[in-house]
Amino acid sequence: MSNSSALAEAASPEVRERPIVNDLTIQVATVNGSGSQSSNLVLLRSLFRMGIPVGGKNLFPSNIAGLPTWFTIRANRDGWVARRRRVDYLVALNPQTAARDVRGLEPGAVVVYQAGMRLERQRDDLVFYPAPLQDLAGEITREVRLRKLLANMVYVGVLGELLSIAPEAVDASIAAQFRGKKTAIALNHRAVRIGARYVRENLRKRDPHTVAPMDRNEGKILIDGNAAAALGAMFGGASVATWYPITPSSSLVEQLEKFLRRHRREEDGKSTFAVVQAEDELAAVGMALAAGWAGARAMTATSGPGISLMSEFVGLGYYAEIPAVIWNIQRVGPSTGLPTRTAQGDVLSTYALSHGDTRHVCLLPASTAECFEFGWRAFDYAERLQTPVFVLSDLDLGMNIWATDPFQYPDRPMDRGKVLTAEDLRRTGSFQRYADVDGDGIPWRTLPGTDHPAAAYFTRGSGHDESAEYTESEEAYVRVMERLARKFETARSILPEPVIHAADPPSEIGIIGFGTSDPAIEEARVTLREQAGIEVDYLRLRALPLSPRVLDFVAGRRTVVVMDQNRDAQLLQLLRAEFGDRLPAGVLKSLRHFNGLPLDARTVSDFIAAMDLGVGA
Amino acid sequence: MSNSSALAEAASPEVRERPIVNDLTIQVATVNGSGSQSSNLVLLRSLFRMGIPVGGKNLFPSNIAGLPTWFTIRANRDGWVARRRRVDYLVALNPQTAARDVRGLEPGAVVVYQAGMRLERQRDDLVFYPAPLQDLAGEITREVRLRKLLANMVYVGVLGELLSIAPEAVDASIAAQFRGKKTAIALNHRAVRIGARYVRENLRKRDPHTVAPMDRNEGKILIDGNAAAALGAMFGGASVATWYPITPSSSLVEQLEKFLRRHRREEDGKSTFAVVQAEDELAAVGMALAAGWAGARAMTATSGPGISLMSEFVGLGYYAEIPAVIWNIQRVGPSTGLPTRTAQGDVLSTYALSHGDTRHVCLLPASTAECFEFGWRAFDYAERLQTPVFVLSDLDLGMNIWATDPFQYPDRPMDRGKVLTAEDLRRTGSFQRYADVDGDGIPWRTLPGTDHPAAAYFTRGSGHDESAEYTESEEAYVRVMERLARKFETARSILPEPVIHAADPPSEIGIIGFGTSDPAIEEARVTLREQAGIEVDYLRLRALPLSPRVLDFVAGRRTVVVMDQNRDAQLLQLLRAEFGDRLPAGVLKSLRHFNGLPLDARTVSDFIAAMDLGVGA
Amino acid sequence: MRKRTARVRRRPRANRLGLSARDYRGKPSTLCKGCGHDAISSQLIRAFFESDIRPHQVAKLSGIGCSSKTPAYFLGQSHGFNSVHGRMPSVATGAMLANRKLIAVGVSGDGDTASIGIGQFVHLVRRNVPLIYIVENNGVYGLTKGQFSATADENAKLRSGEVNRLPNIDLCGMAVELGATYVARSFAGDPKQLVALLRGALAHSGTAVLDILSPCVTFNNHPGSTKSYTWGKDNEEPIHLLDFVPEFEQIEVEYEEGQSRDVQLHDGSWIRLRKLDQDYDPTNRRAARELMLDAQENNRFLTGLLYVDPDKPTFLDTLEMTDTPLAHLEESRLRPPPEALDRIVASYQ
Amino acid sequence: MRKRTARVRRRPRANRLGLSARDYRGKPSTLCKGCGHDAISSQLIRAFFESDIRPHQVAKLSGIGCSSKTPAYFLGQSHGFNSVHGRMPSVATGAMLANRKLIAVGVSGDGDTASIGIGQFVHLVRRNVPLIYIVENNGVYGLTKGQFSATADENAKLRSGEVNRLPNIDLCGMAVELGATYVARSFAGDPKQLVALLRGALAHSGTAVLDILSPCVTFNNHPGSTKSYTWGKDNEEPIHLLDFVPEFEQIEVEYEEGQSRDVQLHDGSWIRLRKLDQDYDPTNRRAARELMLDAQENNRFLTGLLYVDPDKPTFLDTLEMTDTPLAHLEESRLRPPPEALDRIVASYQ
Ligand SMILES: Cc1ncc(C[n+]2csc(CCOP(=O)(O)OP(=O)(O)O)c2C)c(N)n1
Ligand SMILES: Cc1ncc(C[n+]2csc(CCOP(=O)(O)OP(=O)(O)O)c2C)c(N)n1
Ligand code: SF4
Ligand code: SF4
Ligand SMILES: [Mg+2]
Ligand SMILES: [Mg+2]
Repeated sequence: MSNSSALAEAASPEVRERPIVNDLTIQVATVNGSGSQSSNLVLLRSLFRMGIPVGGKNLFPSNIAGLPTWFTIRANRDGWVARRRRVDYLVALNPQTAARDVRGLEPGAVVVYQAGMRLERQRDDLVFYPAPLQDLAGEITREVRLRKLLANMVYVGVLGELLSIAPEAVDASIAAQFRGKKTAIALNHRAVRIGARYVRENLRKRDPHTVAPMDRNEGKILIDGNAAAALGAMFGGASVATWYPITPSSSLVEQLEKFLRRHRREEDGKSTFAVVQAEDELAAVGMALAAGWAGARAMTATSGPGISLMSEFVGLGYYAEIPAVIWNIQRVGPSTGLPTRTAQGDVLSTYALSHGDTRHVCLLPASTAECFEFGWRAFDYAERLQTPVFVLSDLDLGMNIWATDPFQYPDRPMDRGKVLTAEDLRRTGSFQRYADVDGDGIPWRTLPGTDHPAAAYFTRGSGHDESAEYTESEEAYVRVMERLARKFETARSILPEPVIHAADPPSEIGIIGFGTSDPAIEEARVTLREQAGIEVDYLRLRALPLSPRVLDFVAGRRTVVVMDQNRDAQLLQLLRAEFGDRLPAGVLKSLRHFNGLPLDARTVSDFIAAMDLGVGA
Repeated sequence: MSNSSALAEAASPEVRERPIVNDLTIQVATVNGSGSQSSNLVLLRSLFRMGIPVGGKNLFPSNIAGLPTWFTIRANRDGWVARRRRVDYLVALNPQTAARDVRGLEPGAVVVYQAGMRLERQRDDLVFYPAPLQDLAGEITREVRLRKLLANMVYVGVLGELLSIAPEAVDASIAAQFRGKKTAIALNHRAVRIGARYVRENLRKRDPHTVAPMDRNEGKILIDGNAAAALGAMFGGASVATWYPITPSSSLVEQLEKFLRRHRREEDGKSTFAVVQAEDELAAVGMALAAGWAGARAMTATSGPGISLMSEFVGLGYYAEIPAVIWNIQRVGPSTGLPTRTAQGDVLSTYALSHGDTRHVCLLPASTAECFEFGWRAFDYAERLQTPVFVLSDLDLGMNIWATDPFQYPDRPMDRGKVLTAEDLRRTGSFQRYADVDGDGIPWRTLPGTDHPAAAYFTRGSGHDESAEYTESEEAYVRVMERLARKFETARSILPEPVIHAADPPSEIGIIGFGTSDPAIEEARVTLREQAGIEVDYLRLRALPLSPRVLDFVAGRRTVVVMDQNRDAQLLQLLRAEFGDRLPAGVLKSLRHFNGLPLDARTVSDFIAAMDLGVGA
Repeated sequence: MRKRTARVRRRPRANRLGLSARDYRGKPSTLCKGCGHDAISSQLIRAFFESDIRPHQVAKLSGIGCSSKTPAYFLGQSHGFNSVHGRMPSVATGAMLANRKLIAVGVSGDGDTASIGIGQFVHLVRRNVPLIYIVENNGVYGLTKGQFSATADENAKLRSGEVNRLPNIDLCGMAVELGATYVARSFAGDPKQLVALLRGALAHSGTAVLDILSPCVTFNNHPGSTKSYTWGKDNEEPIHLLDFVPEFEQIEVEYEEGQSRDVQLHDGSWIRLRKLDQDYDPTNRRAARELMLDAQENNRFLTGLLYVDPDKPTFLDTLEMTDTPLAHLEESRLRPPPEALDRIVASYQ
Repeated sequence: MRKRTARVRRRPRANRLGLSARDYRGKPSTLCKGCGHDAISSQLIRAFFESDIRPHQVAKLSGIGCSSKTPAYFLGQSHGFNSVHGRMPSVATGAMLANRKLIAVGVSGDGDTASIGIGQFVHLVRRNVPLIYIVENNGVYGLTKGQFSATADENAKLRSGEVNRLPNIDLCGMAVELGATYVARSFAGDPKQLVALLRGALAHSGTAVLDILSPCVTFNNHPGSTKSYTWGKDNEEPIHLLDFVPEFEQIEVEYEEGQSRDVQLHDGSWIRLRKLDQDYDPTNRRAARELMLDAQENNRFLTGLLYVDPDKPTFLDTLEMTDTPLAHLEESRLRPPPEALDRIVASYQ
């Protein structure tokens, strides 16, 4: 085993002389509001259409226009799309950051830039391709705004030519991007061709990077996690969505509303949904809970500060046992923090949100496919368990663009949980709202409007007994609280189990993670295996409360790394708090990454490679 | 060692024939709003004046009038005043609950009640003393309201006579209770005498309980924790107190305002304080934080739902490093819960309040003396550490009445923390708001209004660097967050250390607790020692973050019980989350008590006595 | 346990649904004897009974406070939701989104509405969510033992002598300013007016705000209080006499021409306003604002229907939801078919 | 980095404190080029400069939003506090409690104030806390990319075609309803009026609410927007021309009798209102309410000083605090002596 502290990222090129095919990170450094987003998406989609695994990450500032933005595309023949520290191709369009951007490159990297910026003076170990992007765009139009926009498409042409991106792929991507807008399509096509021509006529290819068609994207789609979540919610039958704008969760409900308008209007034009922009997060969650109480499939989505504001209401939802789905698209805290950076910093606070003894079901999606799947399943869990269900996504998953297999249509009918109808009541005569009839801790409920004199019950956040009557009785309080604890155990048993990748026989080394740590962990496992001969088994959590399988996974291993994208090692704390002595001593090791950037594989592989792997190593 | 599962409560009478002196629990069962509170206080104070250790606990409903209320007085020669399950004397005044109250008594107990209620028919193993309380009061007045009130004082006379309470003590207590109101004093004196006379003339003493003067209260006072906290705050120099009414914290600020009006008005009648009833808890904590920011000693007080509502702002306080003191007088959650019952249910949620990586300093008072002490020290910690400081009291401590030694005047000048004045700046020329100049993680600050061009800085909850400039830089973010973690370590080292009671040599058995678990734990230790020969060492936490001494305490013991007044064993979770592998396996055992009543000693002693104490037992 | 709710005055034994007043009662009240809130509960029982509302169609919503407890004390056959402090409006909104067929009645206090809840009040009114919004206004926080609320009048005194130094918030004034569509002020001690206003509110389509002086006998009923029964009785100035005339009853010309005004409500029923000192037109927003300004400036306790706009679309109308309550939609209407997913997926390829 | 704040127009190089306009500037703005908020920052710089305010005496408070960022872009020598969304009022109140000598200027947006923050707005105004409360009103949430806020006009359209179906909240109307003491509406495109209103606000003792149309060039400046520059320019109707006359300047009789009205403010300075179409008296609350009602009903964009009550005591006055700011009190005035504790303890014996 190797103790080298800096393994290369998976499948990274060792030899610069040979062409490096389909393993490339492109970074476009620009200014937000400058309209380069379309060009970046065209670039991304062109590679995607060539069948090469790709992912796109936008690093944008918390403002609207004029500040530095970096869009990074990673294309990788082996399918790795986690963030990668190395940039191979820098498109330096932002004079504010160009010097720093260039300084950060590793030797041999490529810089494409507006001719005249003189970046080539800065270093002599890089490949510089200046191009008069503005002038080239000026060939198409003299109108300033449009020329600026088209200059962005010129660099697509430049890159396309330099990297041998298939022109048909670019053309098709432009058509997809500007869907139906003929003039725009034509102008952009032209800009791309002008860029390509410029390269052919003026530049000599001096770098080893190139792309070539593959077939890794058959049937795949490119989508962001929030869109996937929105789709999942729609196919889960979301009927009431209430929200308050906040980055990075806004685009979830905004896209949901768009989908619903298209697919959930009936023949008479009437909607089978209501999307309401509330006055704040307290109102948003209050509306969602009440809608869940009244029988809708209700949801809201928010981030950091919104989660904190929802705290009181969520405790009511827990104690009064009301279904609702709450998406927490995590961003960097505390407080306003870094609203456009990613983190897994709300694990503890969301899991135990609100005062008193509260615990919440949390789903932990790691991919757009899981955003879709948990998008619909969350309603089933919420209604089955009669409790607020959180889905903890994050900015990296929610707002960045991922390739994925098409989503699986729900494989089962909706689970509307234990609801008694008027008919049921005509049979039974009465019911007790908070009685544990079935031994699973989950009581039965009725919906307001149920036409039976025994249907009504009184919902409250104050002390209540099995009949939902007000009480201050010690015994009744304890009974209800213990049943709630039992219900939580039921939750534990029905929630998605962790995904476990273990060698046979199992490795002595393991890693536990969740959510967007996944791609980096998977990539690191391969690097470690291939470059250092270290086999790392992997357990990916998909829900809280914790599955007991975690204990089995930890047991018998020498070292298990717990991956946290937060400062305080929140997942590790949670494992310890919940499993306590059942965890063997000395096995868990904390790896924390919390600088707001998506996790990269090297952070993981370097850490594991540098660990003292103990006996025999 | 004994495994008996039900030890008697400390010093409880074994033999009914011999008189039982100064070991007595009186419970007055009545209806709230009926005016019995004065009588109960007179009773309590009379025993107190006789030099007998006493405590009074009011178990009241969450409404204003007409519902059952129980006031319990425990007098105990050995000083035990935790809740005790056994009631020796029941004063049954509430027809709604009398039957149940009588049913709950242990054989031999005494019932004093309004003649005609026929309670004597219910059981034959109790001592019944009926008295025509209303008629007796009718000898004084025919006015209905007044008669009802005086009937309450009649039972004081009845009990006084039955128990041999010193008449001078009763008279003096009445005088203290109705301070200055001559007619009221005279009427109540008469009512007491009428009650006593009735006993002498009509009842035969048939129970062994009696009281006799002692000298255990020399110099002591009787006070509730909220008053003590208010006094502490005033002597801590509280200058801005903002609040929103909520049980059981309202009486803290209400009493604070009263004290301030009396002791913090200057000669010209102007105040050196501002107390503001805000429109809600969000505003209350916002005002307090801003006042702390601007240099006041600022505080607020709240409970359960209020804590949840403060969540967002508190995260800002943590990240922007603003001093303020927040009292959390815990009540039973989740949600509205049981607002008039006690709990330690907010430990986890307060400690990690708000989204993102946040941690808060929490002080854990266990007595009125500590309420006073932490009342002033909290400001020192808040200003020294530049962070919101919580004080976690609870309803039992805050609203019940405790005997205590007089409070110690603060033994040191106020610590206003690291504040740079205009003069300092004239010397230094500039400063960096968030730089760790001293290596303790605590930066320097200036106050708004400081007359120097370099004094100003910009406070924000978004990403900032050492100069308080806005930044989205990964490095700056991580630096600031790591310094905050360092600052938290500084906090750990300066906060009140745990109080440890250990035998020499240390016992193999220990218990860890905090706050109002204290009196019950102390009583249980004596019971266990005296009745079962089990020595239990005791560590009482006084602050979070946890002191490393906890580890020393746990190390080397076979079993350490962690006492939690909540369902989820929150303190145990916190110990495990924070200390992880440093805790030896198999040692910690959870004891939870969460029915809303104050903890009693038997819950602790029975648990420990019933434990399998392992090898050699 | 005492029973103190709802001694409904002489009336027919059964309403048109064949239900008796008893079917509209709730649990026994646990409020203080004489609390204004109990008087309001009684009139609610009466109004729902007389307006022939099926109890199961009603949802009762509230925040936290003595007032907010009252939904437990009326309409025991209706679902109730006693939520969190100051947030009844969002809860009512959510319930109506889920089931537009519900008849929502929200009960709040002056603390619950004017202090912590003023934000949600503003936005509920602005949205015109179908809801009878009752503020049981006693100028204090009853349940937390009598602190001033934001509707306490300037210079009002507590029994302790404590003086309120802040101006009061006039919830009716706010409501009209915010475009509310049914705004009334009343008095727990004026059952006849109250029941007419409640029945009118039941006939109204949007938000009906009823700000009702409801004395707190324990903390704010002392001489000198401006929220006491005595003060209310001495100062109430009804701006008109009110009768509610259901749609199915013929409006009889019972009063002389010019002596009364009839306003038709959304469901076809009528509110008849019998003229007192002045001829007040509650459909005139400007007149309403002037009247309220006058009341504010001269501290007059004007009661009655201050403003009504029967025809403004409600929030639910603007959402263009299908008629079936969303809560009742079956899976086939909630989950688009697999083809829809295929089409969407294709658009992301 | 671009520098785009505060190109203050021709003016004396130094004010009476000997400071130059440069001393009143902040960091370079990061807002979109042309954003109305930057125009307001410029006028704030000018007003503070011209009113000879010492920068260190000022505290700048804000919530969250593009607008709430602006305190970083003016008065760089003043302490600033960019707090949390919608809670600037409580932060301003707390700061003033701690140090009553501060001059507080709060900047908020329409989302920050009229949506999440409306509750704190109401209570701040009700308390009359000394604060210049600026709402940079663009009808949208700029920072979260252009959703409608609660001040968006009914039927206003976003560029996307999205229509706002809810009536707008008129913050000036609310303020007057709540007893505010200085209420003005203005336009980022009308610097002269704005600077006079700001200087008037600086001379006022209580809360000064300035609701300023401040176009969002990125999300709400399209044709058809009712919050665009064009709309503002085309529709602004000043109710008077405004001049601010500091106390130390003689009021000259410059205008014909009856052509102007002078209102003396709390610090002795004057606002001169030059008559336009009508002779509007901003000290008359009833007139103010009528004017605003007219504006609301006819969708008129009336700017100027809508209402002023120069003499109403502020919240700080009612608290009867000592003159020394609480933050500056030394230990001897904060901690009562040991004898006080002894006396108190004795009373509990
Ligand atoms: C968030 C929160 N803060 C404070 C409280 C405490 N609390 C309970 S009722 C109440 C005020 C009730 O006043 P009001 O709405 O006027 O009702 P009333 O009791 O006067 O009818 C308060 C402050 C609470 N339950 N929740
Ligand atoms: C509690 C909370 N919810 C949501 C957000 C997200 N957010 C940031 S700014 C903003 C709205 C800003 O709108 P406005 O106040 O009108 O300011 P503008 O950007 O238009 O100047 C929102 C919703 C937040 N920061 N905090
Ligand atoms: S305290 Fe006041 S408001 Fe509450 S129940 Fe009693 S009388 Fe009614
Ligand atoms: S988005 Fe709008 S409000 Fe924000 S800075 Fe740009 S123009 Fe101004
Ligand atoms: Mg009230
Ligand atoms: Mg805005």
